[in-house]
Amino acid sequence: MTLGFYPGCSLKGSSREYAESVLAVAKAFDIDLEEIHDWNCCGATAAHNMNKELSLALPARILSLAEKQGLTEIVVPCAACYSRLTVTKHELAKDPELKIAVTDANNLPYTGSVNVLNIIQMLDKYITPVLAGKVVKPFDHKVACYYGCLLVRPHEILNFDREEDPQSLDVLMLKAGATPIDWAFKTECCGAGLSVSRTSSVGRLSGKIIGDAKDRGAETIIVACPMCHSNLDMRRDSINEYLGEKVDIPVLYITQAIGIALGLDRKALGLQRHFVKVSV
Amino acid sequence: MVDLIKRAKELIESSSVKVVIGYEQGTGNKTRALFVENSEDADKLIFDSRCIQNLAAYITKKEIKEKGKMAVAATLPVMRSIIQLASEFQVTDANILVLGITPESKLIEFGNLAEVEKFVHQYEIEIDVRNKEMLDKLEKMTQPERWQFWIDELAPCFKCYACRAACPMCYCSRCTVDFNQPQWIPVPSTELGNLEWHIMRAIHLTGRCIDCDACYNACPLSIPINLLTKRMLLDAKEHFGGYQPALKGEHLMSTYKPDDKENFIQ
Amino acid sequence: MSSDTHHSVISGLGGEVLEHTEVKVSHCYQCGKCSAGCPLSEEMDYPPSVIMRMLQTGNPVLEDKVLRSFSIWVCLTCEMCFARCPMSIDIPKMMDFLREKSLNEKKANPKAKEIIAFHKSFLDSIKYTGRLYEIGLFVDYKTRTLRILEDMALAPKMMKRGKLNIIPELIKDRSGVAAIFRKSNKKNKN
Amino acid sequence: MSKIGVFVCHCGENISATVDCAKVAETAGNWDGVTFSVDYKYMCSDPGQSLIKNAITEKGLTGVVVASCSPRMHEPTFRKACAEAGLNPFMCEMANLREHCSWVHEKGEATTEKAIDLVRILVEKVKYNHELTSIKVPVTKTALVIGGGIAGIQASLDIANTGHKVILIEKDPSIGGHMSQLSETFPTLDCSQCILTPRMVEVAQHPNITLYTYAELESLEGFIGNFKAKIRKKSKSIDEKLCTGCAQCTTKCPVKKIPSEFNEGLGKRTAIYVPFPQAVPNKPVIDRKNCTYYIKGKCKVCEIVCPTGAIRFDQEDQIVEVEIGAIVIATGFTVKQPDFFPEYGYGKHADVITGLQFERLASASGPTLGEIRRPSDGKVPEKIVFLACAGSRDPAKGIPYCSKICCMYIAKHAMLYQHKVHGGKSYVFYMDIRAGGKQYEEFVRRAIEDDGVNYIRGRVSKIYEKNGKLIVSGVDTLLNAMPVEIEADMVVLATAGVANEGAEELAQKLHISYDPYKFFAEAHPKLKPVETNTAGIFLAGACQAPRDIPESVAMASGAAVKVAGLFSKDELTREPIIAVVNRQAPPVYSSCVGCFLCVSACPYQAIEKEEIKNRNGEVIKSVAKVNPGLCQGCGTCVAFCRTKSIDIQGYTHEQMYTEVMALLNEY
Amino acid sequence: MAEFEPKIVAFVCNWCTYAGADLTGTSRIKYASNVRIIRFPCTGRIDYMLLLKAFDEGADGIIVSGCHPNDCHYTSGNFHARRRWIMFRSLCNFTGIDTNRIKFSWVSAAEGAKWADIVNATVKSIRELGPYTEYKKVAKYPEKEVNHG
Repeated sequence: MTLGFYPGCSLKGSSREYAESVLAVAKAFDIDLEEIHDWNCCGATAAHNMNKELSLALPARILSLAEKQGLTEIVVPCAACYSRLTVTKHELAKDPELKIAVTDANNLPYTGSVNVLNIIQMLDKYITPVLAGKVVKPFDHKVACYYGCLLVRPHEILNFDREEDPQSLDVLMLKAGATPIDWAFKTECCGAGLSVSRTSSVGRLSGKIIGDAKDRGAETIIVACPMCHSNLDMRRDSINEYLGEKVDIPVLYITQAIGIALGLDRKALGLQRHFVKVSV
Repeated sequence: MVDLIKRAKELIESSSVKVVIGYEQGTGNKTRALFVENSEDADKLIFDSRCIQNLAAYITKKEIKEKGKMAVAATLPVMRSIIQLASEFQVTDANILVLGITPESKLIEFGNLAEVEKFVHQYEIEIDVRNKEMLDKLEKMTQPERWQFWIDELAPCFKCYACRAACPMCYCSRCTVDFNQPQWIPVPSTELGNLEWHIMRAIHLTGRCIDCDACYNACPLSIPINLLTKRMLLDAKEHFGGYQPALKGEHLMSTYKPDDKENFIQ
Repeated sequence: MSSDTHHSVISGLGGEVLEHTEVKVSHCYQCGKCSAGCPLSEEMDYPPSVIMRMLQTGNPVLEDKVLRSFSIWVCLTCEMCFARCPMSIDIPKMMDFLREKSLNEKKANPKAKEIIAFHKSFLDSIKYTGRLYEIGLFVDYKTRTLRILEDMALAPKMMKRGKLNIIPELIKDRSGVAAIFRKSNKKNKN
Repeated sequence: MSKIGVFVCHCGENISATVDCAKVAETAGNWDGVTFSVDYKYMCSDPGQSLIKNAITEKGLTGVVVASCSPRMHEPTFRKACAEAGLNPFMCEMANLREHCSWVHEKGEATTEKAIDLVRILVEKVKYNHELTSIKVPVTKTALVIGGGIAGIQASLDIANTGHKVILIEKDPSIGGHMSQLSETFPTLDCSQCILTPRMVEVAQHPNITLYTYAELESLEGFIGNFKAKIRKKSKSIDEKLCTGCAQCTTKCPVKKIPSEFNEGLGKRTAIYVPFPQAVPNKPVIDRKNCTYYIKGKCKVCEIVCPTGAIRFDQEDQIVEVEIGAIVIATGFTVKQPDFFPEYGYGKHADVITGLQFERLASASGPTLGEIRRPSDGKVPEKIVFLACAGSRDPAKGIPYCSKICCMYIAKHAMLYQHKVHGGKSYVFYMDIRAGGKQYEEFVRRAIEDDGVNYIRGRVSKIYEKNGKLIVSGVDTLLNAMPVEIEADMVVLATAGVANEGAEELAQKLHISYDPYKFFAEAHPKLKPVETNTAGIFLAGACQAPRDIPESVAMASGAAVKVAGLFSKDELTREPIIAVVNRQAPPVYSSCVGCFLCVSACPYQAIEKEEIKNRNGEVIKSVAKVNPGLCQGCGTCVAFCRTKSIDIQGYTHEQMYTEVMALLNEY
Repeated sequence: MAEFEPKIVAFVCNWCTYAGADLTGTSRIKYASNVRIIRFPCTGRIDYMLLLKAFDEGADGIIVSGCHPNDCHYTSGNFHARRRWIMFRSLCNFTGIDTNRIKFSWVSAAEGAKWADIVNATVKSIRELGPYTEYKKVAKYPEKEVNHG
């Protein structure tokens, strides 16, 4: 089976282990992920902070390219890209004038027919039904599933899981053999776009998340967003500074955790690339 | 349409229906309604792009109803009319079988009116470009210009009531125009009387007209009276979100919303 | 006199917000749930509910303060406020608009220099390469902000873990992407 | 040919000061069909009325136009005078020369001309008036009260005390409603049950009241004065005549862990149970969903221990048919479960409870015998937080309206907490304090000033549990939205008051309308607060909107007076200003084509379908028919009917058309 | 030349506007005498054909008035009326009937002063518009001439 694939910039750079683990897990289930040719950046937070039309035109180009390539369904592992693509689809469907303006800027036909899947939806749809038989090494740990903002909000547009206390990741991890804990910071913001420009804020916001997970005995934090990952992992020094103690709970992408449960090679999953050593 | 002829024959021969209403070749290049009551007549059935008469106008006619259950070769506008008539209790599953003709000229036989309704709801009622342009043109005129336009257009109307006869929604046994206690509309054709008659008709069709253009097509003088109902259709959409004929729907003009918006009541 | 400080909500900046984003500031009844849930409200000069109130006054002085505020830049668009707002007011969408306007009117808060510089560096990176070139972004950002020393330790660590590309990934249709920027920017100025 | 009399009144000088009354009378006298015309100083005085009466008898008038003041003032007077002289009262019309002419215009020709016009309009109208007779409807003098909460109890007692029969039905095993669950009541802090139970007993013992508990309305037909209701008496599985209420069965029942509805899930009950000790009737019912016998086919412990042999496992639901003349709906409200706010963790954290649960905790008859102890571990909470508007004023997740009672009960709860837990700290997060009502504001101030309840203006964003505490995070909007975080032991949510489940179905059974929130709609928001749009059906209490106890009781008494008024006469007389669908000779029968679009246009559900049948009983035609008992005469259907088959008496097509013609054409 | 005195017909409901106009009288508020009120039970009863007939018979302006939304004596008659007015007014506009000559308003039983204002404003604006000659020109039926002949 073949699905369209939009990795986005992070997965080609600072979060390449996410891409590696996505591809490794997909491969284990014989799913071909076909990358959209000549894709561009979705514009992320920067674009919609600065310029509305640009923030829609960039994702629209990606969707147009996918259409051109004949892809009907694309997997978008990065939560930020997923959010941007979905919001763009929604906005353009709602406002025909805007659609004309944006397609005009792109100079590419756009119908909005491509189905955009985030990583959890992809796993749910194609992997969960056949997961049980393939788990060789149940991920037997207490995990705190962290969703962040972009997977669940705004609910009116994404319409994925529920806004407060979402469950989709927890259900997946349960199936992979883990014990998801009940905790209070599932959908609090990690600091996201301020990672570079205001590292101190990230230390505080991500610190609260790590702190609560630790207090409730989590052994691993599971994420599905490269921004959350880089804040919780790469910014651990600032976080520990905020917490006033050294916390070394590793942060795993959902696909890495599932990869481990499937018994895939740890290196193929990119575990060595983390700042916080993956001890599980 | 081979399918249609075949099915019409089966229906008549098996006595599933008493009459099949469809189209046949008329004089000149015109088609006309055909009422098939025996299977030989079914061979005369035709269907092509000239078949624009709204056959739903016949289903409320006493002479037809008396024959028993009927089947109707129904294009999209005819199906819409049937659903509207059903919502007004003028036709039920017990007395009609719909042989739908899709916009792609395919024959679909519907099991019941609910299925027809579902089919019809896939398509929105849309006003064609030419008429839209005409509406725009009128919109841009000044009020006195529009007044003159309609007075001039309607002046030749001699009240033959072909529009009324062709309209499936004009099934009333007593039309207001025939009412004489009081005489709302003067009997002879006059400039103002004509306008009043057509305004009244447009109001009566508001929320019910499905834009089949049967009135216009029937008018021997080709007076664009369908523009009036089209205008109402657009207004219904603008003010109340539009309407679709529906078996169990709320009718546009017999219902209201407490927050209906207007900007002219002081 | 009260009429000097409080004006019609639908005029002024609140009116502009409505026109461009369909967000109705008049719907806010100041319950404060947005500020209570906002992860960054402590770092803001005006928490979200206060921004709403300032806009409700229609007072040009307060509107100007909103456009010059740090709040609109530190907002992360995490959408928590919108998710929990009892009146379903799309504050993040409004923030997007206020940021754009603040930039266009050259009123961006000086404290937000770094944040804006980062966004600009980010967009420039895409503009020229089609994709984000992280080293380029960092270098560009550092030159814009002169915050050379900060985060210096991070880059080598990232490099070591294979998390940074030395050479930017270039897409083929770079002119296409550049055109998108050109067209959207032109509209933006109008 | 009409013989119309025109009577122009000077109203002292009120009319004659600006209108030339003599000229009006003189002009009118020259019109076709006017046989008598006169002006007089005071037409409403005795001599004035005699003038009219004499003219009717002497001149054989067929119609009368009195040109004087507003018909809203004296129409009944002059119609009565006409009737006394033998003229059908509906042949009399009034031209409003005073309010609409002489008082609002300066003296002059134009004003007199207008007066002449006004008279002419009505003279022409009267030519088309028909003799009408008032509608008389017999009245069955028994009332049905639906719902046995405080509103239903009050309404029943008030009606019964006027000497009329009442049938009171209650869906639960006992009457008492929400009020019986409450601890103390604001603003006096008197014990709720202490003031309620005597009334419950009074209901049970009143000779004029028939009480059916565990019963619901099955169907209703008919109209004012003449309803027929079917009541479903759900099977209690006991013979009430034999049961003495000795409670042997309830003590011995082995199924003991069913969450008690009365205690809002905070206490437990048995499968055969009496909801609470003071229940009326104090006789148990078997909850078949939880009874072992009904689930597994064996047990019957209750049957074994019952000393009177009153248990009836095979008892079936019973349908009782009753004839009634009026109905009072007092079905009350319910509280919206707050689990639609996952951010508040209701259902997840045991110590986040609703206001109604707090009532049970604070009640001496409750599961903690009135001590404030939190559900999770029974500890007395040292810090307690109350959240106002948990669902109210929240279009996004709850309901847009204000539930009205919460501000007061929160103040009461916080006060009760402070009284019971010395040294405890209580906080209230609120948006506005709405304490309009006698002694209400003072009550809230007392909570703040005397009992030290800490009121914080702001809505809470999130509640989560940490180290056994509930972290409540909000802001103080009065301090520039400063963050406030409270580590509480217990949180009480003031959940929204909403319409009962099934309110919509009940409204449809009763043919009454309801608002978008499914609360029943009153006939007029100001002037008819206890009437519905269906004549003979009245509302009391919180089924109409959230109401507190005093308001519910006041409404109930109001509804009772309406019922008593209705029952004060054997027959009901109504003005014949109603719509009528025409009837014609066969084979047409009626010009109505049976599209029934008028049905949805009618605000009173007064239009029905009538099937016209031939001799063989086959339906020839379906046409509309107006139920004269329900029609109120607005005429909305009339203007809507395409075939003009409906007309309204007193404002017919001919009459209104003629008025327009008469006004604009000079004769 | 004498000032043009327009003929204005008011179609009002019994419960709100008629009562409101009564209050104008009781309060002795003066207004222009050009208006003639026709009483209906409810705005829901007002047949749009009557409006056309009024123009037909020579009215220069029309006032249609009833209870404010939510205040209808019959709960919803005015809501139904409002829907009809919206459509009827649009159709009038589309057929070139001068909608400036039809004033729609809500006047409650308490708004005596508003009634006076509505009448005065209407009279003023119709006076400015002049006689509705456009309509009157075509309103002459043959049989009417016979009647008058």
